[in-house]
Amino acid sequence: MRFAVVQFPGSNCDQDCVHALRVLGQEPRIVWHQETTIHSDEGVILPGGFSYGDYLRCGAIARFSPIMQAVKAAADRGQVVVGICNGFQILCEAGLLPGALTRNEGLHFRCETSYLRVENPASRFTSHYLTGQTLRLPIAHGEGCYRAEPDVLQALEANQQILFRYCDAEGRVTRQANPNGSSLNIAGIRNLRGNVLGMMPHPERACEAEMGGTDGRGILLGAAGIGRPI
Amino acid sequence: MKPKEFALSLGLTEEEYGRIEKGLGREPNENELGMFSVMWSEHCSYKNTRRELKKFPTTGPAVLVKAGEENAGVVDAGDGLALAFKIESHNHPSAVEPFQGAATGVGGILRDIFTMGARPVAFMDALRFGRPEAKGEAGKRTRSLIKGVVEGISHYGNCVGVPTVGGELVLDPAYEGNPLVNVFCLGTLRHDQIRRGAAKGVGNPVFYVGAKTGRDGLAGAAFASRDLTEESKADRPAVQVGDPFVGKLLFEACLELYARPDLVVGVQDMGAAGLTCSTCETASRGGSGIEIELDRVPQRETGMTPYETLLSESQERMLIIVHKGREKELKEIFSRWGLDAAEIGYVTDTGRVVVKQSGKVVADVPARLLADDAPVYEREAKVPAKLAERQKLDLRKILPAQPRLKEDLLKIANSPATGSRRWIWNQYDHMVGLRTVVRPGGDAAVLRIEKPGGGWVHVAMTLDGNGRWCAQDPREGSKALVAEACRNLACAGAVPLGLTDNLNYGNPHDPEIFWQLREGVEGMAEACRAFDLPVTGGNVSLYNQSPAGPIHPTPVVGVVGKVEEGVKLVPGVFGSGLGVALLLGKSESGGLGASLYLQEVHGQIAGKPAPADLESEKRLHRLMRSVLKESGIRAVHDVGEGGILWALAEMTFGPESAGAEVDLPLGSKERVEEALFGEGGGRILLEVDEAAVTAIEHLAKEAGVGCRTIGRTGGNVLRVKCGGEDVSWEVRELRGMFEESLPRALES
Amino acid sequence: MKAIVTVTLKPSILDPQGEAVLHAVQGMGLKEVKSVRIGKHIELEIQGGDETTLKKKLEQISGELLSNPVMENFHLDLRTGG
Amino acid sequence: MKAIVTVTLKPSILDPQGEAVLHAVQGMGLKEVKSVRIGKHIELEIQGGDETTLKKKLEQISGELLSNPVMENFHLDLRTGG
Ligand SMILES: Nc1ncnc2c1ncn2[C@@H]1O[C@H](COP(=O)(O)OP(=O)(O)O)[C@@H](O)[C@H]1O
Ligand SMILES: [Mg+2]
Repeated sequence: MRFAVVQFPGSNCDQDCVHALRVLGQEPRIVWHQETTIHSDEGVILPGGFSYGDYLRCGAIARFSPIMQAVKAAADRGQVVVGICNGFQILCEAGLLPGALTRNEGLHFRCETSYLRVENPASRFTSHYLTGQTLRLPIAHGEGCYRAEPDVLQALEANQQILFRYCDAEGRVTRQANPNGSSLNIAGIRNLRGNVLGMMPHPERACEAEMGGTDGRGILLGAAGIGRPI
Repeated sequence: MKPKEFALSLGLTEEEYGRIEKGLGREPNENELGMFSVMWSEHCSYKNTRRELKKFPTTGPAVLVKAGEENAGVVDAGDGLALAFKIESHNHPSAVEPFQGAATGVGGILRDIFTMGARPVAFMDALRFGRPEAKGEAGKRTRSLIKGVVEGISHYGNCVGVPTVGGELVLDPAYEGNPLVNVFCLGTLRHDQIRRGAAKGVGNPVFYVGAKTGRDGLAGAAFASRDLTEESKADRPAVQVGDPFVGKLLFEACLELYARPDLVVGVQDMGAAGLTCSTCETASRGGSGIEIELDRVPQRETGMTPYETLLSESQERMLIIVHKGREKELKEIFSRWGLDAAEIGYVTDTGRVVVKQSGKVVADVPARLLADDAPVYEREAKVPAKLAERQKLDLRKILPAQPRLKEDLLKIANSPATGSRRWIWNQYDHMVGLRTVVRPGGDAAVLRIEKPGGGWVHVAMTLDGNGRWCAQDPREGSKALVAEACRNLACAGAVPLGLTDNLNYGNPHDPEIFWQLREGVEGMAEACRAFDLPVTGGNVSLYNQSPAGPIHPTPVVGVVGKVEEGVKLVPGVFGSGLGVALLLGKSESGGLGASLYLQEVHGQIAGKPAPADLESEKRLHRLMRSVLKESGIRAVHDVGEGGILWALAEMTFGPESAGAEVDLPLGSKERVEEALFGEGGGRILLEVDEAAVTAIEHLAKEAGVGCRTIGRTGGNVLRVKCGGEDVSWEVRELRGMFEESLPRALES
Repeated sequence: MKAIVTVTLKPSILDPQGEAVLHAVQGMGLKEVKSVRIGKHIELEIQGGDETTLKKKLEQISGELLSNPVMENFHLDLRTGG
Repeated sequence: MKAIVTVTLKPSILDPQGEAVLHAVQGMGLKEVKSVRIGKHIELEIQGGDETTLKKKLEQISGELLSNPVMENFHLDLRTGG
């Protein structure tokens, strides 16, 4: 499967995603936000950055980009859609994932290495990992605090849609290990059908040892359907 | 108002007015005077400092674009790869509105870099404020300045997707009334992609691209006129608001435009003095003229006068000259990125900048007169009357009879002046772009840059300044900071390629201040020559003073270097397991003059900084680079502020919190405090495997550099013996203080 | 015509920025202030168009773009002749 | 008692956020919208205290803390019994 990496005005991790995918042997296609086609054999990546300056609310304006119709249609057809950081925010704004991402509890932008606990390896995005495995992935966001109504949170839990939670180096999901105040320490979720992933941490920044680690590879490979498919 | 009176009200002198009249051959009108007042200001013309700047060495085999030629200097990094970099200050705007002041500072330096044809890949920021833990209003104001400035840099830098990979923060009462915000940007390009800011080719169209023009920045020093001041102050904003979103679109669009073969003739950003500066500079560089029509300038506000349009400092705008017939391509690219692109004029051969509004000439000035013929002044310089007094240092009056090393180090560890800067760089995206190999927190940041033909070049960079050293001895202090910057690069195995400097001083009309500046420039120039290091550009920021007095003389240097082939990068902190601690370089401390120790522990700034020994520094740096090619090197950190003891403490602040047990040399006439806290340069600490020691000793001997085994690393205690003293600290305790001191001070 | 859209956080959603301002306000001596909530005040200048259609369109945009129904409420105030 | 402080940018200060929203709104078909400016809507809940003193204090805080006088204006609206 090939990835289409969507470029919104203000995206700034698009080239990083392309680079990481190339490191993993993929050759993605860059898709400008004004385009209207996602091919039926493509997966979609909505990369990080500040689409439309993140003005108003992160992802609020990007959601109305022409390409988003096609992304929605692709998701509805069951194609893979991955939203990373700003991409996650866009997916929530667009209603492809439930909930919303709000200002970090500490009110600061945070760029650092976070630890994630893999909650559910029975998903294509986590198939390279084991339950409870701890991953080291960078975060870089000012609005990554996941919020949803209590019933939505319950449903996420019940349906095992929470794929990653912030934890400490030992894998303990604690309040202290939560960098942004997210409900239930949520770092990444999938939709019910299992083809849409949204996560605040950046797997594309963790695909090469020189960049500080390779824990993110499995997520991108899994999304591409490579390696341990389920 | 008569033209002459108007000129004086704009800050031009009588003599300058005469010069303008003579150059024009007639009375200038108000628009023209406005243009001269900004172009001939210190900020744009360097009229007070140009003679001094000439003292810098600016040539060398690696220099592709020299200082002063274009918006930023460019150096060769090998393999067809070039690096453009420069530093810029935004001190006064940040004092008024810290968030927007700092943000627009980032935007400004960003434009200087992509104007050169380079893709911006890294920022660094050098910040100076008063003490955040100060009581009362002063502390409150400082805290809000720090928070605002850091947020502003974070806002702009993160949004444009250029990582901020390093910088400095200095907290000293000398900056309380006048903070310093200096921002550095580095860009990468191929040799054949270098762009020039010259308007050439008669008839070629001149485009205005980017954000619309408003009345931003008009209430600055250059703004004053009877007609205009009658309007309400409310809509005359001195505060420029940056739009990083448009900044990002602008550089992507420009880079896309440059990639089209033979399309662009010249580019120039609109920074200070906006349209005025960009038209007259491009015309002057091209030996041509430019004619523009102001009605075609995209405007955000209605009813702007020619004066306002010409002098507006609205952000995120560029001037681009393309080959005739290629207009459509430019328009297509900019419209795709959702940006305005307006053809506002064309290149002429008259040598004049002619400005029209609604077809009527509103200004007509020789480009060279405006851009290059500003007067140059020789300012008076005088040794400060109190300098000799301040340089005296009698340690017997300051130090206690019995050393109190234990407390001394705790005091330093607990001070926000030395605490971890994590609170700052966690707010900066320092990883975006996938180039940051060595992240903030160490001696130098290292980026990997893709070579034109594939593969990576590793580039190291650092910002350094030390106002305290320079206050006590501007010449030696400036030399020492260049040496320190080069030493930082050596710790990353890099050979310095070029230096950019920001000269932050007080009012140059004060002879004592001008003396500081001249000494500073001469000291830096001497050090640069010693290191074969060309100055490729920089910035001057004067008048940094408040009613409480001038700031410390504060030159800040940014040095960029290339990591040598074969070097293995190592962290600046001890790893796990047991290793050997080595000290490379001098065994003398250089004494406590102008030291952080005296300021933080004894509340005094006294004495002279240790003079830099440039020859031995060079040998040390060369040795360091070859040592880093050996195996078994675990950690490297240079000795700087806080002396060898603080450098050791910093090395224990790694993820492992590993300690060390060392025996440190004491000079024959030294007090133990001097040995431990003296800031003399020329020293580097290493942690190595036992097995590597012999090879390093051998290399050091060959290089003629001292190498001494001072102890062992490991454990959870830092234990130091020196001159009969034997003191230990719990690493965890020190580290806790180090991590907490700055955030705590900011929350107070 | 002018439209003013006020966007406020739903009561159940935490407002950390409001909390921070609350502390600062209390710190400045205003102990009587018990809570602070921060929302958005959006002013749109409108020229021409039919008022009824506009109003409908503005309601829609306020709900879809200007506010996020997951966490915010909005109030639309149309002012003619403003 | 409730205080509502509306903080708006001074007219000639650039509002990048408003610009971006303007484009989006126009892109969604509302061509009649000619300008968008975004400010803050701050609600303070107040209990007790003397109204005149409070008002003075609130004015001060609105000017010093809630808005930045070099680029913003504010409007204070005190609502008793709200
Ligand atoms: N301190 C300095 N040392 C060397 N060159 C300098 C210094 N200050 C300014 N320059 C050079 O003078 C030229 C004009 O600088 P400047 O007016 O700051 O550019 P800008 O218009 O981008 O602000 C630049 O090439 C700059 O590098
Ligand atoms: Mg410039």
